[in-house]
Amino acid sequence: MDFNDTPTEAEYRAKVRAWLADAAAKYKDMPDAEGRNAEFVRRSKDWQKTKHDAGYTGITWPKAMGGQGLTPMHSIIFSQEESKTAAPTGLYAIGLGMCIPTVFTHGNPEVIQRFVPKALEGGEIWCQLFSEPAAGSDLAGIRTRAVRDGDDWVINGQKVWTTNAHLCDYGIIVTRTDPSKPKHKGLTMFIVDMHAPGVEARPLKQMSGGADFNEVFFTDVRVPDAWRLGEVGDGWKVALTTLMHERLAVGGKPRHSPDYNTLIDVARQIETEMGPAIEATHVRQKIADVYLADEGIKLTQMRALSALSKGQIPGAEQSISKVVVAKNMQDMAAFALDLSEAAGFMTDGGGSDLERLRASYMWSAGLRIAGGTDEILRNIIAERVLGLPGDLRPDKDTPFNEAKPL
Amino acid sequence: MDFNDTPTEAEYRAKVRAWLADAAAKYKDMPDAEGRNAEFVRRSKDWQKTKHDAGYTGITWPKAMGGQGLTPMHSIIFSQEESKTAAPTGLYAIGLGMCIPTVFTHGNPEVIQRFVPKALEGGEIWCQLFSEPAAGSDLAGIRTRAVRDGDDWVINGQKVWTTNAHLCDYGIIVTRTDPSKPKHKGLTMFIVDMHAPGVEARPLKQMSGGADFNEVFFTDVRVPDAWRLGEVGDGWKVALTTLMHERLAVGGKPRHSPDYNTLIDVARQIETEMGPAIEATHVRQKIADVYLADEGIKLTQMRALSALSKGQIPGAEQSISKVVVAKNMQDMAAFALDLSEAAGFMTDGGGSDLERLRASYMWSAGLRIAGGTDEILRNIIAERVLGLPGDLRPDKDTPFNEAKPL
Amino acid sequence: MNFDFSDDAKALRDQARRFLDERAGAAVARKAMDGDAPYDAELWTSVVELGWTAARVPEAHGGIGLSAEEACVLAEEVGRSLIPVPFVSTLMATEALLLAGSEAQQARWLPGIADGSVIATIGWAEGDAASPATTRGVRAEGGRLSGTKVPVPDLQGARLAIVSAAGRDGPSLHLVDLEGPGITIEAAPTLDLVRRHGRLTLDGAAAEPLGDAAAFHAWLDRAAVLSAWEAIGTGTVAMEMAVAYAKERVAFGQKIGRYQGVKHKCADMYVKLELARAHAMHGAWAMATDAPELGQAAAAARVAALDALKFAAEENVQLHGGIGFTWESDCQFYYRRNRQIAFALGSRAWWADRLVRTLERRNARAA
Amino acid sequence: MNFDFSDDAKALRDQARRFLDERAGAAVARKAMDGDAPYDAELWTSVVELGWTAARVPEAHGGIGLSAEEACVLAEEVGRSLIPVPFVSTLMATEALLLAGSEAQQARWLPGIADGSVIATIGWAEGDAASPATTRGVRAEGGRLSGTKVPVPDLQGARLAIVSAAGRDGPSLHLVDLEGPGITIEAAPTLDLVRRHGRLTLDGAAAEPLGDAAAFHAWLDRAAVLSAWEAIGTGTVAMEMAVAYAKERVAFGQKIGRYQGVKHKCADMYVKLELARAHAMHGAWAMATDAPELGQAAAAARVAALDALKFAAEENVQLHGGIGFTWESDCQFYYRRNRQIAFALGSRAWWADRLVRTLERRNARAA
Repeated sequence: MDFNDTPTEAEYRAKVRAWLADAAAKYKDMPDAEGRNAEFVRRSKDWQKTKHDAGYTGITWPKAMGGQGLTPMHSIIFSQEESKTAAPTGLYAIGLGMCIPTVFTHGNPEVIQRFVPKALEGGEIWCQLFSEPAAGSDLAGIRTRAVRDGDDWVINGQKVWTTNAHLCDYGIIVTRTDPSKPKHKGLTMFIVDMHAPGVEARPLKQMSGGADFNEVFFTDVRVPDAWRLGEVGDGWKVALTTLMHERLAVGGKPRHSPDYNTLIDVARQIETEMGPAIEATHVRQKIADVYLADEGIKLTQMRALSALSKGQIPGAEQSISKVVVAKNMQDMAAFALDLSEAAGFMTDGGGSDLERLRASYMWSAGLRIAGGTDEILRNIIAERVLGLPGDLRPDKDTPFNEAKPL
Repeated sequence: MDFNDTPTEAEYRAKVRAWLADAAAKYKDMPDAEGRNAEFVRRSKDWQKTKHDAGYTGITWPKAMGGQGLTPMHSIIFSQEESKTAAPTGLYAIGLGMCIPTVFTHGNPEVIQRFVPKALEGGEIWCQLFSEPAAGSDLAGIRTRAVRDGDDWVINGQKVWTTNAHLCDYGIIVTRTDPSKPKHKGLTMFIVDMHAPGVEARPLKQMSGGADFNEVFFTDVRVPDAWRLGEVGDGWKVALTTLMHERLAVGGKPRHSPDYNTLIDVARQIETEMGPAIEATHVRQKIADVYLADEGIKLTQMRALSALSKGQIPGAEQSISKVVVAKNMQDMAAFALDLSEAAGFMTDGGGSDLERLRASYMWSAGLRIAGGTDEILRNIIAERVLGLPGDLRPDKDTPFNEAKPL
Repeated sequence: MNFDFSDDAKALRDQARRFLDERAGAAVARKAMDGDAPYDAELWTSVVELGWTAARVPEAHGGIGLSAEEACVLAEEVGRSLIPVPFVSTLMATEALLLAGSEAQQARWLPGIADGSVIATIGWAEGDAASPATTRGVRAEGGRLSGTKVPVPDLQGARLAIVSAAGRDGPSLHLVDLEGPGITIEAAPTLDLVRRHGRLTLDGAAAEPLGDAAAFHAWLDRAAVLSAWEAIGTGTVAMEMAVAYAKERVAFGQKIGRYQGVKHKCADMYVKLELARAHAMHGAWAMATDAPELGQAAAAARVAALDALKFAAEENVQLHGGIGFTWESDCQFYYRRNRQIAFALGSRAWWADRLVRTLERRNARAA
Repeated sequence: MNFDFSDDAKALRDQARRFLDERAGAAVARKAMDGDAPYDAELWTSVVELGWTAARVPEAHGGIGLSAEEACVLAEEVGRSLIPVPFVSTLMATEALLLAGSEAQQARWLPGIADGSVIATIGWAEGDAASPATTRGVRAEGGRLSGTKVPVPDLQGARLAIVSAAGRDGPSLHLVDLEGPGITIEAAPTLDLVRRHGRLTLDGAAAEPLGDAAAFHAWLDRAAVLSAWEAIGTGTVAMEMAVAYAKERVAFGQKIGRYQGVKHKCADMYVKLELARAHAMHGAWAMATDAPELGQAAAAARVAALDALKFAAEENVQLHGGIGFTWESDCQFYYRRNRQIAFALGSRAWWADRLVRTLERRNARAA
């Protein structure tokens, strides 16, 4: 048992590190660019091109698709090292991580030729258009319609929770093409031009204040049949490929989130009637609980990485991670804010730890929902890992347009 | 707002108290009789007769049934005062509280004449035969069969969790008389002679060690049709009457259970490396939690009593009470045993508080199940109080003998 | 036994509920959030006209002289409604005057409170982490106060602030006329975007002591009961919102309210709120009858109500899924107000400890 | 990265699993409960023959000299099986000898442990409430111990007891040959009816110090890792039992495993056990490599494992409903063993505090 790279991994890491030391150096002295502004996009495009030219994009992709044909561990090693630099990351995560693999798995040769290389070198940015107001946990409840019209399809409907939609050039979209079929059977997936007439992306403001996502409205948007991904009616199967790629990401706590050390620091600074808060046993018990969650998830991810390193597919670690991380963030933040009394409630002071804790309290409420609610993830763990039977699904075999919810 | 009796209630309480002071005095000096031995039965019979002769039985029953025609508050006042004496209680609780009201609501005149007066004066003891190994939470899943044979019915099957079955003379039993009907439709209820040939009551030992319940086996037990309660096929409706009487009981923590004061006492006696356990803030926070549950339930019951006192039907207080009480007992006991380290684990010492806590830890696991599991009670609260829709019940309309569990 | 509100209190509750259902609620709170006003002046006029500010003021001082029961039902209804007016602050200040005010102090301030011309508030917090019992930043010297109180709810628009200041036996209360010299009032942004808070800087401001340290603690208990009722009101509406959504939202062919994962959560909200209600009723009884149980009942009410509100506010967002996390959803009002009420009188842990101290003193007396 | 057991350890685990699945389990535990023997002698012989007692003993002392990883996998499998033999006690005593024993002490005891002729155990508890660090009842004077240790697991049948006694810097360990004079051994009934405990009364019994106070604490960490693995094994079987029942039991026309109230509980069992497993693997790594993280990893492993076991044991009864609460059901074995493991090395709260102390020391060093 060890935490070391294998010799092959170590060699790759050394190579990556050496390259990054030089290639990413220039970002160190640049001022921070906000995650969603033009400067950030410019820098991201530039950096993606640089990586592409050096052979560090599409690390796990087949060579035929312009990738490097390496293992997930290589990709993770690159990300780990990249994240230690100041280079801009994130803009291409969904496009290259989920959209383009779907495109090259299900698209026709022309489509692949047209979109994949351009995406890989960063020339075009992609988004994923799945969720809808009435299709969240139950993704197959999608209502956005696509109707055949000559060589085109005409799309009408609304998508939601689309990351970066306003910055994107293309997206992959799941639509309902046959409402007379049962819900999973009448779906079809397409590539859609985000600059096409009738596409409108609006920022979607969150409870926490920011607007990290979009709503996207489609009004008579035309898509050529050639941009279809998979067969007509196979949209659900195609969407599952996309979602499978999500599983390979080894998630965890959002970067820069407060953790048990934050709670230790906050507790050390608070003087109560009975002495420093850090000496109160209920505070200490809570620190222990937070450590168990924080470090337990990190260690669980190391187990997943070890499996990856051996060429195995990780299991339910992602689901475990999110169930634990999000609720733990909410509980820890509430506890620390309570401990900080008035200072935890005011939003204009109290130092950076309290700022992060307040943000964490707001954000965690969304994290418990995004990418699978706590409840859906528990279902997944129970059904896929423990083999328990699924909830009854009375609408499974009913034509979508005849289903009457019970 | 006050905690006082109304004038009528106060008058009744004074009368009861005066009578009890005299009538129950003799029990004060008697040695304790175990809940299930012959001496306890003898004393209970004697005391029931004494109460009956003085007009303190069937307090809420119609006068026509030999009752007093008074309100539930009168009954509660009598019980409150009676419980302050050493008089033996409990043996008739199920019979007079649940069985006989079902008998006089659904029995024919001869049956009422035969059984009700005798039961009321304590001459015959009754039990309730509902639960079965495959019919617990889902009571309508009953499999015990009753088949018509001339003027009789012949019963075969097994009941379980029957309180005091081995001491009882008669019972009310729910049976399946038509398995070709959907599960709720093919049931019929009868009175059964517990001394009849083919009835065998076996003590059912609990995980906690004692044997407070029985399994009862029925082999070709004959019951006259005249002892039927309600129409053939109406057993479910009749059973609901019986269970409704359960709701009127104002439950709570089992008597003599450890409570927050026990935890305070235990914590005061424990000296840790950092001083008395009672000074550790995590112990104090736990004491507060236990107080909130213990006293919160007591106060909730006072709200129910206030409703009763005004002639209203109490609401979901019983369900709330059991959900809170049982889990709180388990958590508190585990916490206190942990705090007591080795002393909490040994079973031959540590003083009476620890004995009670250990018993509480074992018993609470059963209390979370008996009379409706935590899960069923949450369903009841959500559906009956909050109006949420029920779980899907795929077997509801299927003939019982054709139902295939999903 | 009548462990229930009086018919008079219930009638007042029903009247308040009708008024607030019509005039307040999440949409009005959203308007207040988007605006700049410290409170909704028009609604405040209506609240005063309904006699709520006069409710607890004795008739001799121009009020109606209702009991603590009426104060509790009003606190609950106001908690339900999120109404953006300084009622709870004024009510808590009224309780302090009733409890500890001299005849002159009562005569000076209560009539204005009753007729709505005086908005009052209470400030104990001092920005850095501190419980109600560890006031350090404000000191009284020769009838003058210096230091800063922040955040003080409903400060902007208030005429009277009752602030705690360090004394020999711990903090005690002081009356500060906010129109006097030596006073600076600024906005203090907090997590609650509807109820506004301010920063009160006192620079030798004239102040009158309002009772001693014991009175401060006696007031805390009364305020805790009122805040518990407010929390129960707010938490109950969060639960009602979650339940309504669970009855309507469909996933996988069923109403999500059919799933035990959803319905058990709703049941838990109800259980927590009912326990809190039982303790808060105990508090209302103890407050109305000046019972020796007040300390224990008040602490229990506050802790149980905070737990119930937190759970209902958090899980209401959760049950709504993505839509519940949007700015447009009303879920955020309950989520944020949950932090405001949690802060308002000192934290859950502080009150839980206070509860146990009260029980220990009671047990010691009984021994 | 290879944060996983070695292939050797996994092979040993598989072999142990096969043996225990065949020879141990709840039915064997029930037989032990109903009997009088301190342990199952026949099974003990098999365990010795399999080389488990020799696993950690160096080859120089007649053992196999396997690593801590192998000890951890054996502890997990034994935890799964409920096997009524004194293996965990002997294993923990072995660790103490390995860690703190002089060459002579190791030569005296390890060969007997390896060949199964010496059953060994560890006693720290003293009946009244006490954590491992507050031994008060046993004192060492001039190479002799007096006082009482109770309850001591697997005491009856043991030849060697390693007991803690108060010293200048806190408790330290001592070797006691149980065949010597001044020793009384009696049964000490506990909540666990399968693993027997005893009362060890020492009246000037001969004893040799086994390391100092620091060694005692270093041993505690190692024992905590082993106990975490045992707890994970026991908890996992409780979960498996619950899951199997949920797949089979029908209520209201469906398998109860379809209800989210049931399946989410099973998922929570799994999540808690996986977190515990991650920490316990960290502990196994730290133990095998003598890493400075051992203190933190060991405390975290024990606390997480206790939480997971308690939850799985309690909710396993709950998921079984009435049948789970009967004497005949196997649920009780996990419910009771949960108390045994919780007691075995000091309580959850004590270890959680120890974890934070370790983190504080680490942070102080880093600062």
